[in-house]
Amino acid sequence: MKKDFLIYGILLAVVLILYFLAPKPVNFSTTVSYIIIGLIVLSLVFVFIRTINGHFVGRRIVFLFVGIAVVLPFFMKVSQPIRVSPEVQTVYDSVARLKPGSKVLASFDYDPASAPELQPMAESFFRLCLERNLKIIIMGLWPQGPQQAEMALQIALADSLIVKKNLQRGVDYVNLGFQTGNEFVIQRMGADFRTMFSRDTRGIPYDSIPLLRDVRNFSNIDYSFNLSAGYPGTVEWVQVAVDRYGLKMGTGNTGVQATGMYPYLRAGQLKGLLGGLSGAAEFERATGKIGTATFYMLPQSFSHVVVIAFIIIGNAAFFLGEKRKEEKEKEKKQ
Amino acid sequence: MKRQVPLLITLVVGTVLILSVFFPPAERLGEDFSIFFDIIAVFAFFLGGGNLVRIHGNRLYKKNKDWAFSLVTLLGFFIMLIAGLFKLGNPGGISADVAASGSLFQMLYDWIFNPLGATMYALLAFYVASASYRAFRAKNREATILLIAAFIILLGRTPLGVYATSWIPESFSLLQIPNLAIWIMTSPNLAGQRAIMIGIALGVISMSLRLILGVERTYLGVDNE
Amino acid sequence: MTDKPTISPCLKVISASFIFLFFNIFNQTLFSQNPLQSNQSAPIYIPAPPTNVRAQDFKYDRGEAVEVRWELSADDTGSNFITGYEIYRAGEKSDSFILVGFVAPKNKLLIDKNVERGKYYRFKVAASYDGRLSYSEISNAVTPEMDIINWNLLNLFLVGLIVAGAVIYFIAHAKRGKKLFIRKIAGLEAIDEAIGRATEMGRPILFIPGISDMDDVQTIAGITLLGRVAKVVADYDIKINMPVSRSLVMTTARETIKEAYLGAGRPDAYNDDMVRYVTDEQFGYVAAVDGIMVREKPATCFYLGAFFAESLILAETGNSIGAIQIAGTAQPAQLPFFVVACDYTLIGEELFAASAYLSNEPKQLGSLKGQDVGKFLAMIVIIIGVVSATVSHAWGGEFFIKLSEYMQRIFTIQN
Amino acid sequence: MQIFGIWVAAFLTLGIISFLYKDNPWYKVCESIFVGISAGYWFVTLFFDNILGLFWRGITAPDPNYMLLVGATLGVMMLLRLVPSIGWISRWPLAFVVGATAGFYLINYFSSNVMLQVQSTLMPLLGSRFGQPVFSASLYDTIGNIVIAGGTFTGLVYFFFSKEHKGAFGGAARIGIWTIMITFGASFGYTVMSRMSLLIGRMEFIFGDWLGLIR
Repeated sequence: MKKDFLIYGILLAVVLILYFLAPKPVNFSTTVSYIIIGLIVLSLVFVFIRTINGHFVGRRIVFLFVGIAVVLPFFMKVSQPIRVSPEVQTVYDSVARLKPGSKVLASFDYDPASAPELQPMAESFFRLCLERNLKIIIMGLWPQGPQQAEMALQIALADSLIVKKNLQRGVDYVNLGFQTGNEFVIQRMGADFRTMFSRDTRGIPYDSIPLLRDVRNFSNIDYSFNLSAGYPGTVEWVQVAVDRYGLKMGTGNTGVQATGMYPYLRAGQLKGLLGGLSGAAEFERATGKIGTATFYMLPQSFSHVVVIAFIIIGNAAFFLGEKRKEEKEKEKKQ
Repeated sequence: MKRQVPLLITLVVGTVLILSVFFPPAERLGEDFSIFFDIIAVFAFFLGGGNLVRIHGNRLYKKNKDWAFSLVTLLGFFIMLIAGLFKLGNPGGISADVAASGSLFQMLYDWIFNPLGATMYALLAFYVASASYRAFRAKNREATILLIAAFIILLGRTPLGVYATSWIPESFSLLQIPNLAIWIMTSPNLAGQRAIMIGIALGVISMSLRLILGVERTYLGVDNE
Repeated sequence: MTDKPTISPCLKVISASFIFLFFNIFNQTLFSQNPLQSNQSAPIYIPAPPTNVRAQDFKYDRGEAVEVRWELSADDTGSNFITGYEIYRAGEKSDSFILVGFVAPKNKLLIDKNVERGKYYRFKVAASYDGRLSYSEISNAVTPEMDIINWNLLNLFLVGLIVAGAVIYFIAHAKRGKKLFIRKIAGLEAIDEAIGRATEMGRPILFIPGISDMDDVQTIAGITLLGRVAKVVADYDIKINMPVSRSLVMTTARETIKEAYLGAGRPDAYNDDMVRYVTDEQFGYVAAVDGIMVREKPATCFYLGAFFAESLILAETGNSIGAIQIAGTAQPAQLPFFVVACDYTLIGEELFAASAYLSNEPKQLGSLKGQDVGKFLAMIVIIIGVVSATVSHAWGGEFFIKLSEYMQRIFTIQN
Repeated sequence: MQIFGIWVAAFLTLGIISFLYKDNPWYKVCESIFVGISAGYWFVTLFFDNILGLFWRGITAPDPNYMLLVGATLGVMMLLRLVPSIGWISRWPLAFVVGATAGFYLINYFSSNVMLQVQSTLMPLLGSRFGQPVFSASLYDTIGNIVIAGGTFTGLVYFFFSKEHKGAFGGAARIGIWTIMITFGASFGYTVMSRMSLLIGRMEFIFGDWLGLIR
């Protein structure tokens, strides 16, 4: 019991030092970052070698490596080589092709639980559209969707490049809010947005919003982007808006949902797909603006490497352990 | 009396609920059942809560090994109980929603309940890594297949996987890890899930019938004669 | 838009298209506005209305839905000329029509679900073209009724009857003393072996019945297996430790263990504290169970019931104390973690079959045979269905097309 | 006040993580707090949702639902366990719950797991994923469909109880367990990565919100 309290005392001291004295925020320079990466890789190789000649590593070492792989990257400055996959590039190209003043419909069908993966996508998408002077129309089939959109919009508007344009609500962007009815709402929007969204979130009637004067239904929308975490979501938008009304639409999905969307992508029904955190990071790389997704990608990639490394080490230990046992049995027999 | 009546109840209630699906007038019986269950569960909670207090109270009273921690548990339990039932610190007073922000109940939830739950959940990251290291041994053919499938899917979802096989020409694009991962998810994975789900349903049918017909009675604490 | 006097539809179409043509020519030659502006003064053209609107009570429900059908408007030629159909409903007294539904072009049916049983309703459908509507005639009156038997589910009833009948038949068959062959199942044999290990080492057994309540059939399967384990525990006087996360599960588990001790003739050895309530919270329960594992170091851990994300936390902690671990659940998402981290895992169906298998009673084994009939039926259907679908798809053939459609229909649930 | 809350949350977070090293008093305190607070939380929630919300409002509603009284009597019977002499009466509500669960699950599992899954397996083997004519169906879809139909079939063979896994039947069962193992491997590999982001979130709380070391 005494030993435990000694350790707690030391830990408390370390915490107080970090809390009060450490320079905030801590940032390793690129060289220091690469030295640390080198050390981690070296120690993994060292563990591999020790396992080969029979000293198996305990569970706590694995835990230690996972902890390091998640925490240290927070402080590193490493440009992570993210390769933009074709489905992510399609979303960027579809937006880049639009002439200034084109109308973009952004539909928000998720809640705070899926924000870690989808919020970075919303922020970079709004930043890209506003930089290219596109007109954004926001709506959502989930109650908290439009609120998440408003948060992402404020972050994009606060961006240095965009603040100078001092864009106006109702002229450059509008938030029509949430509407119940799932796919029935999309069907009605096929005929007339007005029947589903008589006012925007600030209560201004549809007809007195300058941005929406010549917007009646999907035929007046140049590109649409749907952020989805379940039902109602991308599947309903593809079946109604894309298949029946020919809306050109890209989508951002949570990692779990993304694999289910590839059939639609392969069949050409989707103009681009961002899947999970990696999709968000690739999109940030495509738009050239580093955001939270890229910040999270580094610890995630590090922890992937650690898990893969320990699977290899684990199997090396097993095979060599088997061989070692056979050798020992042979020696005993002689 | 002690044995016949419960078995009769199980038989009647089970049969009624099976048939209720086929007769629209009785369609909603399933929902009524779940309301009944919630009420029974709440009454049973008094037994559970009572047991919690008794066990930790005993440890505290007898001062055996970990009595201090039992004291902490009891304190936590009663503080949360009082904070919730009497809505202490709740801006809306006694009639307000129990979890209104600013109330002690919500504060305890945000500062204690939530971080503890989130951290226990986060332990999975450590355990998944140690399970991958320890258990992922290609001991036999089945374990090898499991390992290979997991490895492909694991790589398929990381940038690493994309690089490793990007050199494969377009015509054999299926062999590129990300595409291979998607194919595994949409074909063999689907087949295995289906076989397991069909098996589960048949297992449930046979177990439910055994319960309803009274062939299986262990749950009643009555020996199968 | 009040209802115009009825002119026969074809006459209306001819006159409408003539006016359209004339107006268009007049428009292009005389006025050279830019395209945007000319759009506003486009010729006012009223699309042909949908015809033969009829409403009927939706079959086999609680009388809360009505089917509205109609024939497509003559102008619904698919050239996106018509943007859709709007369906209106009038109640009993008021004849003011309210909008209840909207369908895209080429659709001829709508099911209106918010109607009340026994009320009297009339419908009309309007073809909409760029915001202008052309109304159909008013439909017949309809009163939704509650049906007694839902014939749509006949196929579900028949297939279910076959499988359930097989289970009941084999149970009765076994009662008459017929010997039934059931193959050895590794995971189930291991249960006895694991308990044996606990008896040698004299260390307690830990039993976790999952984190669901008694309203989950997996928890009931877990409690039934507890009965088997408790018998051996009572006979060999091994300490059993059972923290639970649901009060109802606590009371049921106590009944089961007390009965096992009575059966073993040692009622005094039973103590209610073997089964303890911890907390209803998933991760609070897991934190407490982890603590118990590390402090009391049980020789064998049973995880039998419904598990969710916490399955791997329990299995890894159990492994760290070197216990034999036997898991069983019907949650497909958690099976991989148990298979990877535990010594033996009962996969889905095996959890439900375990208690029958271990009881060795003919009646119980009979129900396993019934399950096999269900699997055999599923296998046959898959063969016939896939073959007929492939043949009909690749080379046609009237018989195969009808057969594969029939197979599909048997297994489709209309709700 | 907010600072105090963050320090409490940080203390509890690190306490739980300390369990990875070994069981220690810090973890025991956090565990005890969690058990106590969560048991209290659930009782309060159940009290307001079920006793007040469901039961009391149901009874005192304009058209009172007297069936709720039946539920309450079953609940009281459950409590009678505390009285040893008539404790056996608690078997009645228990029998009701088990009977209802068995009946309710039997049909639900049957229609969603068996009927739906079997029906969606009845696909043509020569794949036509989006209605393309048969012979232009890519090899990709054809192999996929063969694997799905074959895998489901052999998976069922593996679960067969009444025939020994020998000969051709044993071969099919082996393919079946291999398919099931691919399924387990796939869903394990799939969820491994999502678990990591849970930890990243907690570590960001410790090093960012609490210690303020991250920008």
